[in-house]
Amino acid sequence: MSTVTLIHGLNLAAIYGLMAIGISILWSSVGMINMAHGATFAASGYAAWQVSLIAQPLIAAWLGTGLDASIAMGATMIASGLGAGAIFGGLIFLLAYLPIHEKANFAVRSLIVTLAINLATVQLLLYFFGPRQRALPKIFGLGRTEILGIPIRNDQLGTIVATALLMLVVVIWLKRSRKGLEITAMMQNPEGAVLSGISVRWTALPVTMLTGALAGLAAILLSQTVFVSPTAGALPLIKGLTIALLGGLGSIPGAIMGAILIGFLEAIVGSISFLGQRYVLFSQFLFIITVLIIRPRGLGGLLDQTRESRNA
Amino acid sequence: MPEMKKLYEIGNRPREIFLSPDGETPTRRSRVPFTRRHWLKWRSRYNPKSLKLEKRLEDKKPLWWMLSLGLLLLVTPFLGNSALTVASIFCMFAAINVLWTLIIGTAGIFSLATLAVVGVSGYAAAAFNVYLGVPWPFMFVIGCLTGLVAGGVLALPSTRLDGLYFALLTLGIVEICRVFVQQLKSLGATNGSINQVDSFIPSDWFLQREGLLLGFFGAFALLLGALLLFKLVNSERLGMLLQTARDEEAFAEAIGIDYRRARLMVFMISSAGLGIIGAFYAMYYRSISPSIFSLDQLLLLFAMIVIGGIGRADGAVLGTAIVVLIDKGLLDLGPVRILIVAAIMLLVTLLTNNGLVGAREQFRNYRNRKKSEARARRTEKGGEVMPEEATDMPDKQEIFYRRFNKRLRDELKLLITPELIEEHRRKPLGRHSDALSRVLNYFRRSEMPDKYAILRQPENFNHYKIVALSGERGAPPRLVDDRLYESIDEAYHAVFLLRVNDLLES
Amino acid sequence: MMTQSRRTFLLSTVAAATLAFSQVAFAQDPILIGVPSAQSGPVGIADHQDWLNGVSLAIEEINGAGGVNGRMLDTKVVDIDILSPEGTIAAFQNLTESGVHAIASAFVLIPQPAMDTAAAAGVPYVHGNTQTASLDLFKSDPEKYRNIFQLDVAETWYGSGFIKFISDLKQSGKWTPKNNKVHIVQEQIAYTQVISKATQEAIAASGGEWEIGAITDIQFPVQDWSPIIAALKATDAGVIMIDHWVAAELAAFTQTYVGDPVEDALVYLQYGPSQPEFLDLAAGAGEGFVWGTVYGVYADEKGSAFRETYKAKYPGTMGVVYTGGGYDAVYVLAEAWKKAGDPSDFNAVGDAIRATSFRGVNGAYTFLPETQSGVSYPNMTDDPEAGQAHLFFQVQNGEHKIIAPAPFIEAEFQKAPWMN
Amino acid sequence: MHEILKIEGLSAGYGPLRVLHEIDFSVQEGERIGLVGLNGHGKSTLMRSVMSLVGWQNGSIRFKGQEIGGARSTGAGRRTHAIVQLGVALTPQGDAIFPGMTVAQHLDCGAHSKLAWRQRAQRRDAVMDIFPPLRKLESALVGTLSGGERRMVSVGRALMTEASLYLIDEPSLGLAPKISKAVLEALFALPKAGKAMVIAEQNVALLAGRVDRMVGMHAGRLRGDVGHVALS
Repeated sequence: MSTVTLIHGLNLAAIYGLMAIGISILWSSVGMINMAHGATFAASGYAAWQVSLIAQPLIAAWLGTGLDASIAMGATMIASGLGAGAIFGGLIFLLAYLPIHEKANFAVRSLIVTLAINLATVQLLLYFFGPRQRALPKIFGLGRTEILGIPIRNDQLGTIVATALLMLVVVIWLKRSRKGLEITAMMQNPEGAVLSGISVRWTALPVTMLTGALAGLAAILLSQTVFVSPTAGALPLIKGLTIALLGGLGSIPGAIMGAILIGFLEAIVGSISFLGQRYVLFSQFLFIITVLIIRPRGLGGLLDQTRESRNA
Repeated sequence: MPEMKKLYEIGNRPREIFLSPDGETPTRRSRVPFTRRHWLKWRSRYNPKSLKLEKRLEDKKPLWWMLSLGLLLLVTPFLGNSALTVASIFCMFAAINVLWTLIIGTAGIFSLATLAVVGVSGYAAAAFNVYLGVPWPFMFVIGCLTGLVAGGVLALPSTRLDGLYFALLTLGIVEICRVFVQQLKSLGATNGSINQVDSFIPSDWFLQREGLLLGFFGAFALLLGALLLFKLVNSERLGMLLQTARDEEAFAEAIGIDYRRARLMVFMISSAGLGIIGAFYAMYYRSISPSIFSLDQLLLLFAMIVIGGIGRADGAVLGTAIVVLIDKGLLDLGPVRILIVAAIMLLVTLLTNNGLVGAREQFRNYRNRKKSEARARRTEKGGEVMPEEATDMPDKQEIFYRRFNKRLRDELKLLITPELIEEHRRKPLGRHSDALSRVLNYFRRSEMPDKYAILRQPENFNHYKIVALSGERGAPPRLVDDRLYESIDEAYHAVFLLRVNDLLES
Repeated sequence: MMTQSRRTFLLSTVAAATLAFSQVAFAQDPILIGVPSAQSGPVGIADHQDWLNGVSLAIEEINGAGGVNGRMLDTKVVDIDILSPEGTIAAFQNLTESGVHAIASAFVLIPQPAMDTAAAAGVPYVHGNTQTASLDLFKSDPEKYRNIFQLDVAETWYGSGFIKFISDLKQSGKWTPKNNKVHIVQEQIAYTQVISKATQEAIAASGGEWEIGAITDIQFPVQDWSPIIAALKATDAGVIMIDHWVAAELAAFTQTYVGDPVEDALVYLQYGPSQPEFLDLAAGAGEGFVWGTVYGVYADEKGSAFRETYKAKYPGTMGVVYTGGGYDAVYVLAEAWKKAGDPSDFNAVGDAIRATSFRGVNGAYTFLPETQSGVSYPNMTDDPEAGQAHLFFQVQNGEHKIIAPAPFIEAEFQKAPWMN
Repeated sequence: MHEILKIEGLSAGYGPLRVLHEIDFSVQEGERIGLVGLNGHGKSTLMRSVMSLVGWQNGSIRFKGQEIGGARSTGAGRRTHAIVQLGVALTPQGDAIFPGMTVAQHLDCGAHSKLAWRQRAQRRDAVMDIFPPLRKLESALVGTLSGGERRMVSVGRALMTEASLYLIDEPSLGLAPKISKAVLEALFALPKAGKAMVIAEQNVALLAGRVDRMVGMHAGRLRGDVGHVALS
């Protein structure tokens, strides 16, 4: 495997991982499949683009064009992506969780509501921003950096590092912090959680906001190589969903493993000359389906089993 | 002052449909083909008041079906070309959705690959026609067989994966179909679509008025076929088997119902039907394109069954009508119509339990729940019957029996005084005063469940505890509390006190 | 902003309409042009918006000058889903039902349903499909499709025209290829496949002047171009042809490519960069790339005038293909209506269009009788004024400059930043 | 003595089913009450309606003078966390606990107040003093424990914060006699000052003589306590 393929695979794994983990966490803690994750992705991209329009001249006037300015710009972009994603996550909470979480069949119901949100968001973005795609400022620059003698494109390096850092923070936060404990409690037994003084309603809000923020970050990072458009979220959504499924819905390690596998699969299939790019999607879905038929609970999925046994 | 009495109207007889046959001529009823069911569900009975024979229509739904489908069939041919096309699209999509309902509702398999089955079969039929020269009537056969095979392939993982997992997996399968067709080299020149497909519509008529009419009648026949299939599967043997398995899989299995097999059967049958629709689709448009595998199209179809209500044929048809009218009929609105569809979807999901067709039932349930909650708060055990409760009671004697008991208790409550209790304490058995006799007589007549009894302790001859009888054969009595009584009289009195306590509390 | 432009457009049409009404009050109903325009679907929205802008501009001009035979022009716009046959049919039927006098469409992806619906109504239908499939369909039944016209040529010329272009460029001495290899990166849709095939045939016919270096397959959506760049570097060809159609992804390609270019290679991006977003998205990385279109707005006197009016009305970067296309389409129709008299006599109008000889901003329109499509210069004719020029552009100083063919040149070919 | 809990006219049920019939009940500070009665007669429902976890309820429930009941027909569990935070701890029947957590994490879940969260290490220690077998299981997954150990964890979770009213539902259910005795012993050993405890139990013998008061529950009404004492 060449180094280009390796880096490419890691880069893809990072972005898919961000999407898949969000979907996975949301499913396991709140019990909803968020089909509006793609809409969150697209909306965050547009929000960041709008912010960049305002912030670029301001930062240029204040810091000039040096390294400071590009760091400030990068921080602004990431912050606006995270923020917009979190706000959109809050919106999903308000529309797809709060009114229906006590009703029967919440899983299917929320799936449908988020689908409707997705449909509406794409059309609204199209209406307000038009069909033209938009470019975000290159927060990592266009150059390349040599690490251990391997030349890596800055955006790839930035994506890999930023994702790895953020995932580490999220995993540690979920494991160590009090909110994380509350989320875990809610994942495993909502009634037990209320009896421990945890409000299920208000613990769901940070979860939706967190997963929204992850999608927002993915949007910023992916927009370093492609551009922001109203329908940009569709593919990351489908890939995120299937990877979350591959990892076993609800399992964070499973999702990370699934993202890495799929990322490398894409990179390797793409680099094999007789297969090439056109078989990438095909081979990915085939792989996922095969794995799921052999292991119906995906790579992880222990958590979900415990969930099932409780419901039974 | 005269008391104003509010009269409750009981039942909804004015809205029923009655026939009054003379009772001499035998009734003739035709059956739905291939089933033992009748088209309309007439039930005869004698009116208890007039003692006349009357036939009541138990289920008014078939009437509505006939009315609406007949209207569609009669009115559409007089509409303009684009309305005709919209009606045909409606029929096709409704047929797809009815079969999809069979898969999701009856079989309980949450598959999102419905359009993929339609697409794959359409492609197969079109390919056989265009590349191998198979004449068009055989396209239906090919579509049907392909649908069957596709259904079989899809059904395999459904036994291993459950619910949402399978749904998401089928989403992946749809993507595979789309990508596969798009990258087929042999279809490259046409963007993955197969064109110039032969059709039941003669090519001179294609998209002309005659062709459109023929197409509409074909699509209408397709819809009728789909509805018949739905009826056949859903309310005959297979559907019945699956209904038992819906709530209690383990129970169904225990009594020997192979619900997995039944599910797969339903899945395969529906897939074969979808295959025929696929072949029809390719013929209707004389071409088939990869957009049939697109996520947007799938979501729109899903929106249809969601808006109508998952699991019911009328829901599928109603939802299709609404969405197709908005999406294809209101083209002039532009992108706003997608927003309208999304908004309807959102509202329906947020407000109703199962789509628009379930709204009526949901409202009734809500009203009943509120009524019974309120009733539950007001009534006490053995208390008098509330007026709105009375309408639900088939045995009207019960109402008077409970009213009598309530009055009796009210009388007896007045008799209970400390003197009376003291009298019983002194002499639990033997001759009593009139008041005490009345009270004790009432106690003796009480029902067996929860009746108190005295249990002698096996380890200690002179020790007694109080138990309550279960009232059921085989179920042992249970201890009321842990008090121990040293003499039988003391125990008698304790039972008396418990009963007085119950009486006063009721 | 789009909303603004839409609003101003609405206001202006309303204003124009009221003006027209007061002038020829109670005269006659306007002549209706149906424009199927993708507004909600996933693809084609940008091009269709360009086309609609061009149409509106032309109608405004014609109405300002008194209309056609005293009648004003008006549009009826419907949303179209160009990906599915039912979406296409629904839109076209809606137009024919509402009594339009002609349909002017930028393009549809599945031509058959569109052409059949239009043919069923007999309404004149002019389009810029740029597809062999449309022409084949016409040839299959010229009588049925008699009123259907493709304004431009088939996409095959993108391939053969490109080989002709690099041969000419080599001969002119402005550029010397480092080797004779052509590396083709092809997408999978019909359009790009046909172009790739035509290019390969032209290379084979060049008698060894060019040879195929490698062919790499890609599939929309391309999220990361780095594997492609790696393949390009491995082949190290003198000419690279990116046979892809999505402007945004081509812009992403330029950004990746500039970071790690194949030295000295001439990179041809086919048609995608014509879309207005390309330059904005490439953000400077597009410098030096070459692209072409068989159907583009000239930079001559007429073309420049159009560009200025267009930019005044629709500020921002302008698309250079379908803007002029929509504009010309209305003029072609207007000419025909002037000649035929009654716009409701579809066959008379069709005959008039068939006899058209009109010079628009995208070149000259004459319809070949066997296909009812345009003529390409210099691929099919040597007379610059007898057809639409196959224009080649190079991005120079952040602007598209025409570098070929001969009489329409704006600027000379320049070395790209990665050329020594 | 202070009145910790006062229930007046409480009716509760699920949908059309009414389980509790106008119950009046009160708990004093320092009291330990046994709530006895057979399965299905409303013991758990009474506890759950205090926590606002039943389908609908009607009537007044006052906790230290503060109204936590009232009429309510949907939204079960919506107010529960606030009631818990006021100082009512319920150990639910069976194993309604978090199977995928370690014992330590599980205990931490009970420490919902700010103070308790800060002192969670000490408090865990205190719980483990009460239930010594848990000490060596600290990092074991709760799902892998035996029934008795799980019950200890479940009760231990309720003990993590400074609740003033403990509602323990069926601590002996499904356990071997020896183990259920041990669990109950640990409960009885807890200090009484300022707190109160209600233990629901089917097995009357287990509680005999160890509680201050025993209240029978039958067909959704309270028995025993009120009846005998008041009238005889």
